[in-house]
Amino acid sequence: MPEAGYDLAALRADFPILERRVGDHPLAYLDSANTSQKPRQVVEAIAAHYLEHNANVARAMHVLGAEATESFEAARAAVAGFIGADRPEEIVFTKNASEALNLAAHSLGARLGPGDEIVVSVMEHHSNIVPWQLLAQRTGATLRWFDITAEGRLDLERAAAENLINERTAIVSLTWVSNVLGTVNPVARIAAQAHAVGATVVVDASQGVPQLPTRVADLGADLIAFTGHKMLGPTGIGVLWGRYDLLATLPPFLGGGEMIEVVTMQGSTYAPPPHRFEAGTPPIAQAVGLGAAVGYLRGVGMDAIAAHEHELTGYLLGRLAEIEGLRVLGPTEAVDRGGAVAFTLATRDGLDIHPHDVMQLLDSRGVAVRGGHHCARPLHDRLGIQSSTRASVYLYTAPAEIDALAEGLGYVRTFFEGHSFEGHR
Amino acid sequence: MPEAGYDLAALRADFPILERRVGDHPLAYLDSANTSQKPRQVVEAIAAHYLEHNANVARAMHVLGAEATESFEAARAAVAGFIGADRPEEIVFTKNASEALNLAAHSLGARLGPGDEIVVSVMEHHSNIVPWQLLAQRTGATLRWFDITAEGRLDLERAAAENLINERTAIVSLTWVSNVLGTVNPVARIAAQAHAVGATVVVDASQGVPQLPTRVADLGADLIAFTGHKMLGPTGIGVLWGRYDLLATLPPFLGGGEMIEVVTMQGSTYAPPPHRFEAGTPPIAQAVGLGAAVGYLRGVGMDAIAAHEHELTGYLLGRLAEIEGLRVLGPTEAVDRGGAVAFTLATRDGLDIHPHDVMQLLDSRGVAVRGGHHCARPLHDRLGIQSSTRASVYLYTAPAEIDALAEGLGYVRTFFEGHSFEGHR
Amino acid sequence: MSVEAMYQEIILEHYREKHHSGLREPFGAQVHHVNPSCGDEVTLRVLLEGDQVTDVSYDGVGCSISQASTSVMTDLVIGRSVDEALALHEEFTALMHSRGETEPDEDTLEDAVAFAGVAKFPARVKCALLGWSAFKDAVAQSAAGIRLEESNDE
Amino acid sequence: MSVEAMYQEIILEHYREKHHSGLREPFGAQVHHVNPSCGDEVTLRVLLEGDQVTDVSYDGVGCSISQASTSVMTDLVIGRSVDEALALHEEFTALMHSRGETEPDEDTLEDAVAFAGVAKFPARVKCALLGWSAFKDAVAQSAAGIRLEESNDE
Ligand SMILES: Cc1ncc(COP(=O)(O)O)c(C=O)c1O
Ligand SMILES: Cc1ncc(COP(=O)(O)O)c(C=O)c1O
Repeated sequence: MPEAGYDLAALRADFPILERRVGDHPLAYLDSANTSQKPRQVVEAIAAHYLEHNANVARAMHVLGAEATESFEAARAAVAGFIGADRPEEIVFTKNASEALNLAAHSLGARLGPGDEIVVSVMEHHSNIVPWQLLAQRTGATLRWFDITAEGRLDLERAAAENLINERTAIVSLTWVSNVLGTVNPVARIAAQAHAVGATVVVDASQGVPQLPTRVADLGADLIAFTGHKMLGPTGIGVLWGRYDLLATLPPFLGGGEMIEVVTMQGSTYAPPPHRFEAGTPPIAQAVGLGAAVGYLRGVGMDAIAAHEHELTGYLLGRLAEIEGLRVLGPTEAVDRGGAVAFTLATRDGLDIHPHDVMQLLDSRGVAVRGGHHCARPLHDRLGIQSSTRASVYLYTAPAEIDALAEGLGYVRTFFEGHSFEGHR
Repeated sequence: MPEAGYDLAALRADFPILERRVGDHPLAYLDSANTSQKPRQVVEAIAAHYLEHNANVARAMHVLGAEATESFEAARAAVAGFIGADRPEEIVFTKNASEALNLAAHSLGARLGPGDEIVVSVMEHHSNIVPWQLLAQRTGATLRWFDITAEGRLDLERAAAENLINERTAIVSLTWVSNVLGTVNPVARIAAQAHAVGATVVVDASQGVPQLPTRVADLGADLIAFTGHKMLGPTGIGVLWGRYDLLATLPPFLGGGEMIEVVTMQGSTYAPPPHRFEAGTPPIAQAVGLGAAVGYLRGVGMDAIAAHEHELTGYLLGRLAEIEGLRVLGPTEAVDRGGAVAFTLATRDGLDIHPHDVMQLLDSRGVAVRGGHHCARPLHDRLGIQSSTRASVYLYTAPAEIDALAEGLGYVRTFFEGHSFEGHR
Repeated sequence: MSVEAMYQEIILEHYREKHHSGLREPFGAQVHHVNPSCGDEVTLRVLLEGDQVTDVSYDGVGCSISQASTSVMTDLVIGRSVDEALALHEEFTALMHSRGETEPDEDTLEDAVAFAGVAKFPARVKCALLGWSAFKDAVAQSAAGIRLEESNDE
Repeated sequence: MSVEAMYQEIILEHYREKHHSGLREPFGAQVHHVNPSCGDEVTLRVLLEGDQVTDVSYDGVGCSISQASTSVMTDLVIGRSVDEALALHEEFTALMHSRGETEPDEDTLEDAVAFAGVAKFPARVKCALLGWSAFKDAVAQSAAGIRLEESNDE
């Protein structure tokens, strides 16, 4: 069994929810790719903010306003530091990764027209597909995409053969780590290719930033989106990072309070980044919470977290390999692979057990996984299936939880084999 | 001195921040129109959610997911009930009122073209101006606006003379209660007029819903925007209410997870309201907090809150009237008037004391007010001033805090009169 | 209640042997319903003759609950009057939203009583209702189509 | 530190009697700077001759801190070399961001040392920097304009 590079039991004690029981079973939370649990430290930072320092930011300049503004901007700086951004002004707070990607699509899209091409991949989350589809509809640009190989990696050969990235390519938007296949994509390499033809590169880092030490410069992207709730932070906050000189040229997206410079009834001018992109009262307490989350992750150490995740993913893949009738969707070895593992399960006589049913029976034993298309229906279509079951691990996951999953899956098969199906064959 | 229809001291004890001191002075928080303080009950509901029930909603179907989904949807129902909506599906959760207004502008705007007119007023918050300016730029529609009277009310006569609302009017978007003047606008009357010419009516209820008992049917609007943080709720959540049959015809705004029906690489279809308008992971814990806030407000009673606010506003206006050199910007009597009172202050020899300076000196005595244009620069332009100082009251405001303001303002005048100015005249 | 109890034998049988499955002609209306959060989908056709539900056919993907519920539904509504069928829809929907606090009526709901346990699992209620909602929608569309034809005849 | 101490007599004097205020011709560049969160605005012109700051004129609305700071700035930079003026900008900016932990140098900053107390009030730092930032920006634009002219001459 893998051992964490930190005191896992002590760390788990920071997450009270992990002690919950489901009926007679201890909770085994294996749905962190969906949303992560929150340590007490984050929850307390939020509560302390509301109860002691709450005020609006920037526009409120009294003592409470100054305190709130300082905490809010300190959180921006903390997030900037966490991903190696050049300056805090490169961090735009949004409500989630989806808004960040919509912002990117809308603001970059102001330059697009018919003939331009936008490139995504078939393994993207809906949040990195639909905004580009809407943009293509609005502007007449064409949406194209990377296919995947049988192993569940980007099919770079086919892309080269199809001349996918070419002089018409205006935007390339790709996920760093797939939320279904777990694949870690070679985004820096593709970014270099895209830049060579003058395209702008967006990276959906929603599954990357929580798991892997992140230096934006190494990713090679121009814009990066991620989301607070998957990295120990609160819901209601996401991040768009952008190279400052690019952000400075982009038009605003949402209009309203605090994103402006001068408003007259005849027309308005807009503030410099990041405020240009933050209309209205921002997620103040959520930024404070995200700042605390980033502090917590740094305290444990992103290298140690990535190592733990890597170990556990290997262990998870190993335990799943023992289960008959189970097919893992992405790479089956923990190489260039994140901690989300999706799979299908069939009974001995070949009947597919639907992921909802798998999820439901596992849930009755305290094992929390996700069943469905995981907001990646095109990927499932491509794989010829309607949905899958997904288990995902994070810094607090214990090997025993993976054991509970493996045992649970055995039980699921027995349950469905024991019932009607066999008898009726 | 006015007395609340509830036990004010007991209620204030729910808001620990009100016990803070600034130097030697007790805090007098008179900036609730900017953001409200939060009762312990709201903060605890959020903490309990994170520590005991946290999971993603809808897509997570295990026990925690079911609990989180249930709390989230219960919050939606609570908000619907609070404003008298026909059904919970009429409540769209956004990140703040600004996003709600942008959503309205974007989705309604899909139908607009040159020749169409959008009507706002000169007293709007930037968040109810800029989205419509951006829309007008995108579509070629024309932006027109209501002027105000000397008393600070909508100039309905001039609007009639100018035929402001006419057959070309496609959208009318007005604030219910002004965040600067305090004016309560006759939105139902204007809505009827707008509907008579086939226009859609949007109401910015950001300052209304927190203060006044709200029945959406009585407002007569088609869409209503408001924001959680001004009504005891958390930051990071706003609301767009819409008539269901209207929402059902509107195109989506942000694209992404959970707002979809079927996604293929070739194109997507969208979920029915409200989910169509909620892309990505929603503000789950913030909805739970807003639900708790709504519960708290209902517990106190919106009638009692409105009555307290009315009393206090009268008291505030009275105390301000005693101060020489002080000019109140909106109606000077508490008739059709909310609890935000903006004013300018001059020294005996007629020098305007800048609102920043007023704010700063008041702050040094624990009195928290806002100085600036309050995100309503066009209104200040119209009034021929650059900025103003604003005091605003809410359910927890005590008369003593207004006294502290009045005394503080006297001190501000003395301070600026005592210095250089007089000597140099 | 335990999850094993939710998975009644009847449900699993219908999952295995879906009754009336496969799209058939003729039909009066066809609808496509989706449970977006999990991806379950059903394409469903109805044929009304007079006030009778003459046929219901469908093609779906989804979990045992959604598939079995659709199968059971077709058994119940085919051959009934539209009013009776819609009354059954209403009764079943109410049962699903009862959180398990209503005693289902076996006389009217027949095999569909097996889904009573699903009401205790709010996340699965949508699964059980997928086919039923599609049916109601298809009936409405078909009836509207008939009315449209009638008014066109006038 | 008390707010009264922040409002040094010198600041209030400059607020009352703004030096070099009013827009003047000729000028090399004009900029408009805004503090969006409070609405303070300044339109500012610079005239550079060779490497000298020959004139700075401005028209602004804002609080005592922003107005006085702009006034003091003009006193300091007019007649200096561009390099000296920009060095002063840097020194003043550093002082404002020091949170009051730097001892200001009265020999170089002269009247501007009166703003040392503002550094303790983070919300007001922007006010004190408004005119200075506008100056720096105008100098950059003016210098760029000169370079442009020069290169056009070639
Ligand atoms: C009248 C009015 N409209 C809109 C808003 C914007 O609300 P938010 O900042 O939460 O988006 C505010 C508050 O700032 C307001 O007072
Ligand atoms: C790869 C990926 N992109 C985008 C998102 C969207 O994040 P959010 O729901 O916070 O907007 C998710 C998570 O759901 C994700 O896994």
